[in-house]
Amino acid sequence: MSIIIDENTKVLIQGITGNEGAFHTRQMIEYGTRIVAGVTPGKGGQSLEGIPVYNTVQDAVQDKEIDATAIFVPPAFAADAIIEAAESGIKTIVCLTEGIPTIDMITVYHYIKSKDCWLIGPNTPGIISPGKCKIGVMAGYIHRKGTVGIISRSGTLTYEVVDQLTKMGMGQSTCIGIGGDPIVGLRYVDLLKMFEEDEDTDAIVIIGEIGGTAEEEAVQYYSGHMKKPLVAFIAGVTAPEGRRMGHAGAIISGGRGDAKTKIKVLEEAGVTVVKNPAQIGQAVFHARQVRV
Amino acid sequence: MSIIIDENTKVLIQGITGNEGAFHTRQMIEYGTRIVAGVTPGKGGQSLEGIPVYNTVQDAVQDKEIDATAIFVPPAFAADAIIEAAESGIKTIVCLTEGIPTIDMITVYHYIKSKDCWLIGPNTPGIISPGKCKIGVMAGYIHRKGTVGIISRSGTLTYEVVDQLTKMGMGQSTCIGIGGDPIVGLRYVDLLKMFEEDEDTDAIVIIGEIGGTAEEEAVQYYSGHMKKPLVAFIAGVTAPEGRRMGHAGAIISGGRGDAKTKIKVLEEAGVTVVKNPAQIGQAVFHARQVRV
Amino acid sequence: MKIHEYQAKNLLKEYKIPIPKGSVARDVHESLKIWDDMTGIPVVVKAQVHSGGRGKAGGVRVINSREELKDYASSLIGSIIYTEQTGGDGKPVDCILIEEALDIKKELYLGFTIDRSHACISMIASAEGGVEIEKVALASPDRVVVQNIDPLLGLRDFQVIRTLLKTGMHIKIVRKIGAIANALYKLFIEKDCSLAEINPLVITEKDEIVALDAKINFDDNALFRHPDIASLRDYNQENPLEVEATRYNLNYIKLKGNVGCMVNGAGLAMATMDLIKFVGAEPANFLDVGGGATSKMIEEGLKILVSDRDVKVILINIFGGILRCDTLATGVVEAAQHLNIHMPIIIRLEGTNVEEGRRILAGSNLKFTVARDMGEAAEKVAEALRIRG
Amino acid sequence: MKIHEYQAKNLLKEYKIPIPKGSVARDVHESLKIWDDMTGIPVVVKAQVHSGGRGKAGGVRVINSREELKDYASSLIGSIIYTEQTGGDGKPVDCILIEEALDIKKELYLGFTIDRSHACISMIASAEGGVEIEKVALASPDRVVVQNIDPLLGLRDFQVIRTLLKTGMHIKIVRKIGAIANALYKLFIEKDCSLAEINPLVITEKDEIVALDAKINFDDNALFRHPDIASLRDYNQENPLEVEATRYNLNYIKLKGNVGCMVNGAGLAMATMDLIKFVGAEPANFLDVGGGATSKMIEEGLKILVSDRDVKVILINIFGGILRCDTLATGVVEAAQHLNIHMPIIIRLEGTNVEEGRRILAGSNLKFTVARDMGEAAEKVAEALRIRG
Repeated sequence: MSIIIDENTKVLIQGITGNEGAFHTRQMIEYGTRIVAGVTPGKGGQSLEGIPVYNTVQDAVQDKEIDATAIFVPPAFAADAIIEAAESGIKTIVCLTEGIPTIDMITVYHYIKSKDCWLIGPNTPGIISPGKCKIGVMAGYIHRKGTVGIISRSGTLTYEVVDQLTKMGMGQSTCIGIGGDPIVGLRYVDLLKMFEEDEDTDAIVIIGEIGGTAEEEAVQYYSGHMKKPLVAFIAGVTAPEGRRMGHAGAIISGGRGDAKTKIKVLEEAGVTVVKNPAQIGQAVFHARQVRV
Repeated sequence: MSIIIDENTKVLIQGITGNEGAFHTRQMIEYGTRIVAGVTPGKGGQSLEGIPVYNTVQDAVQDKEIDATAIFVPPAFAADAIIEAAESGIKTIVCLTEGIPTIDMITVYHYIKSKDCWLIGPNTPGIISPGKCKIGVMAGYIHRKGTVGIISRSGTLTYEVVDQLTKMGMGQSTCIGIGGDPIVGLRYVDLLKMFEEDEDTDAIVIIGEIGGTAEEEAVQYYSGHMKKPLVAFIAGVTAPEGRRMGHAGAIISGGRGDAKTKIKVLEEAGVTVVKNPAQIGQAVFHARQVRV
Repeated sequence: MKIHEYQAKNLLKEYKIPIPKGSVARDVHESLKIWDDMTGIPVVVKAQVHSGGRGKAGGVRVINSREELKDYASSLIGSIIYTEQTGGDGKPVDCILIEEALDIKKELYLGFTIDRSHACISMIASAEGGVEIEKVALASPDRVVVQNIDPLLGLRDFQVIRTLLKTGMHIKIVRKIGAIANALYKLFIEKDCSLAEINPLVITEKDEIVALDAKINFDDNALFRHPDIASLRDYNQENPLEVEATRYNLNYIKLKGNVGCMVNGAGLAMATMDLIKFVGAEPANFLDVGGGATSKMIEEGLKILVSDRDVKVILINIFGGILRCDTLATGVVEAAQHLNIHMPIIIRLEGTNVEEGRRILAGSNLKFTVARDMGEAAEKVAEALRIRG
Repeated sequence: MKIHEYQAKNLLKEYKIPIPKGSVARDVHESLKIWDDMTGIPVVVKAQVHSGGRGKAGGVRVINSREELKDYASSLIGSIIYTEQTGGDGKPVDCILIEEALDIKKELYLGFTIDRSHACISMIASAEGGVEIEKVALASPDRVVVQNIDPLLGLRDFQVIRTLLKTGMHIKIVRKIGAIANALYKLFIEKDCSLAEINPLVITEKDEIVALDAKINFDDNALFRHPDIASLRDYNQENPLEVEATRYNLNYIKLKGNVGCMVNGAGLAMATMDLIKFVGAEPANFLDVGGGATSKMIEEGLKILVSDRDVKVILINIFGGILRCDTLATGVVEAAQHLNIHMPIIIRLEGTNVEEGRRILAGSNLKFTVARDMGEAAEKVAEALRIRG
């Protein structure tokens, strides 16, 4: 088991003929992801790596059964691409694009809420259920199939954590990047629920960072609803106020969203918070030992 | 029994201190409606006929239990008033105002759909459950308590029908004006369902008119879902194309919404359609006889 | 509310939608001045009237010389155009639009309207432009592509592209028209339109996209917030009695029959017209005096009915609610006295203060026929017509 | 992106929000010209810097005479202002805003911001203006009223009225401020702001409402569609190294420590900074070279780290995914050769082509310390600092 995606997930690529889209389509195919269709307006009828390209998502879903889509279109068009996917009835929408204007995402967020679908991202490395399916840009080979679930706002920091886990013999059930933007689709809370219910996940890692209150909201769910061990790391203890630390969402503003507050709230709820990012793997190992 | 409102319905008046609002508040009180509060921004703290006036709907609902609201505010502010009522959690919203811009109503319609409430109107004479509660501007005294349900897009034409029914000894369970605008809240279909389930309603009258396809949609529900007798009248057989016949919604445009088509569709579905407006009462009498 | 083609095109221009070069002339002199300023031959002259079907009625012509323009302009301006839509009344031509003629490769259709059933604005596109879109929709529904617009989202680019691709247009054309669609949607929203259509939207031989003809209607309920639009109203294109009625807040529409009718409430007014037809006569008008009519409004309403030369009999049908029957009766009696009406007036009163109303009518020494209900009223109308035959 | 007060006020003016009469001067001569054009005394002079707390730092003064203005302007323009927010670096004063002084009756707060948790824009109002709204919210939360805005509905009048009434303002003032709130919301949406606040919004003795100070920040992600806004950026208010970094698409933020670090990925970069702190040192910067960094970008990044005089040790932490370790290694070797770097460089490489990358580093004849993991890298940083002491 894994959450959201598995070996049966049939995937569409929006923006398949762009540089990014084409490169990662090949990477995903190599990893074993079942990519069944692509979309680029005006290029309908072409194909890439044997995958048919359609003009619109509607055309693609009329022709193929599609469970998920990966969006690789430029920021100015990405909000539209998400809406197009949702309107066409695709259940899992993964938006890799970085740099979508926040006001566009407000509309998208509220539209998605009214539809029977979920959005991962934007500004996410994607989602991977190791050995089954990868929808994203992460290096697949560092992952191992296993029982740790990872939820992260970051890209390479997640690879770091995955690497620590894998090297210590702990594989992952599903690793999901919720995205580094101020407004994203699925949040920690939604995914904690899924992992709690997932039979093959026995521990969960949250990789948070400064900005917003997503981690604080996660805690509200954790307390009282979850039995599986939860380990958290919050990046940005040394980040200054008022500066955007790479991710659009990683900013402490108006005295809110700093790492110390997040760590305090998490610890008060009984979550193991790791201070040294080099020791996240060890902390997970320990948390699982305690439980077993 | 009756639908939507009864003797226990506690009513708010939005725009209570305006001419229209104050006049009809008195009329409704006289009829026996339980009016518990009024709203006029800036006049909070005053009272009218002993009814407390609040600045905002939120203030009113914090202070009083409110089931329904009647909106008597000018067209430019009426869409806001509906949204304010819906946002404050009022279940039944009756908007009497005529002349709200259609584009405003598009937004209102979609907002209402996302909330746990329903809208009657706008541009409606309101709703009355005779002997129990009147939220609207209709002359109460022509109505009698009884078992015929009426759904209408018109005002005085409804009085005419009610009068015919009452004089023939047929009282009404609830009479509801859905409103004469192109975009209204509750439609025939919603109300047919309620009347079909209402124990005290044994026949239903639809008073339709030219414009739109509301009557056609009603038929789609009628066929196969309803057992109670349905009598319909469609006003506007003699109306020319392209002209707005008083009501903003009463217009045949692009060859659509003419009375003959509506009558044809209704008759094909087995609905009794009365051609002579002077004989609607008789037709209802006959329809109930057949059933009994 | 309707506006003229040239006014619609000015709005399109304001929203950066390409229109042909051209100007409006109100007399021959102005026409020739425009000719002198135009750079190309031929030009197209179009009568500005609130009606479709001008072409068939001789209101549109391609002009090749100054002399030809002079002749055509002098015959057209000041004339009355009779189209299928206007019928026998026609519409006066107060001005003409003179435009450059274009080399047209293809005619398309692009429009926005209100979808009442889905409570939204919808975009309509077709590669079959230049004819009525309703006719295209009837003949080949698959050639008309409709996109409903979610008010949260507005019109999205992917929807525009998808819609236009479905009409069979090429992607290059689609991207060009996309910008026009967005602009037209913006105009629709910002100006509270009820219809905004460009038909035909043409592709020229130079692959330029131009709005060759346009029709824009506005939501009457929203005019209060658009004084600029309200000022475009051309009363000359409307029936004079209808214009007169609006001065008194009366809702009046002129029809072709001979039974004038005055009713309170739009639904009851339509039903009364239908009833007149049911008993074999023809309504001369729709007249809704509304729920709050004053004596003055009643009098002005009656005056309008009497001004209509086709009217032989008058039927007044009032169901008093807020409008009390005694108010109505007083108004009618006073009006009849002032107006010296010689035709039969049948009055049906019901509702609030009906007894008092009937007493006023009876005591007036004027000859009214009072009916007890709608059925009786209709019969008496039919009878009065037979007598006047 | 931040802009100056005077730029923010120009935007307010564009949206018809009243601002004090005034102008910007870049030298004493311009200042005196503005004085000569002003009709009233006194005037207020405000240093234009991207920082709050100017008043305490001497950057705001009420001026009563031409002479006084001359003195103050000449001392202020060209100076550096050090506020609580700027710290030791300060901000250069390139221009000053000279405005009429107002008779202030009351200071209010009105602002719009993004509520990330509810994924919407929210309006914030308070009758306690003139101080930081966060401080008011902390001290007396009930004096700060927040209204979340549904993107389907936009900001509705009833919400504005309700929000302002809740702050305790009188209904007459509320209606006046309502128009300002609507305009500010429109500006927020149309210009893709991340923050738009008027603080204080003042009521004058004449009961006029005027935006006395304003702060508007913009969503960097949306600047591509607002060239007019992007052009307002004042690079002089930013750290020169940071400005240099943006030229190469490097995400660099200057901090106060002595360990320069270069990382791929924002999260890993922050974690690396945290790790440096964890072993007792201080990060000198945040530097994310991104997932697709080229050799050129790596070189420019290193150049910036070396230009920072505070930096004593450099830590490179790369987890190769798309950015392959051999590319990184090649870039670092080339850069180190060009730059002739004399300080210790600790490199931690992991991920795609890591072995090849380590081989390139080892074969370069340059002195890099290679660490196997983040833990070891941190230790080696601490060690290097101890040695350099």
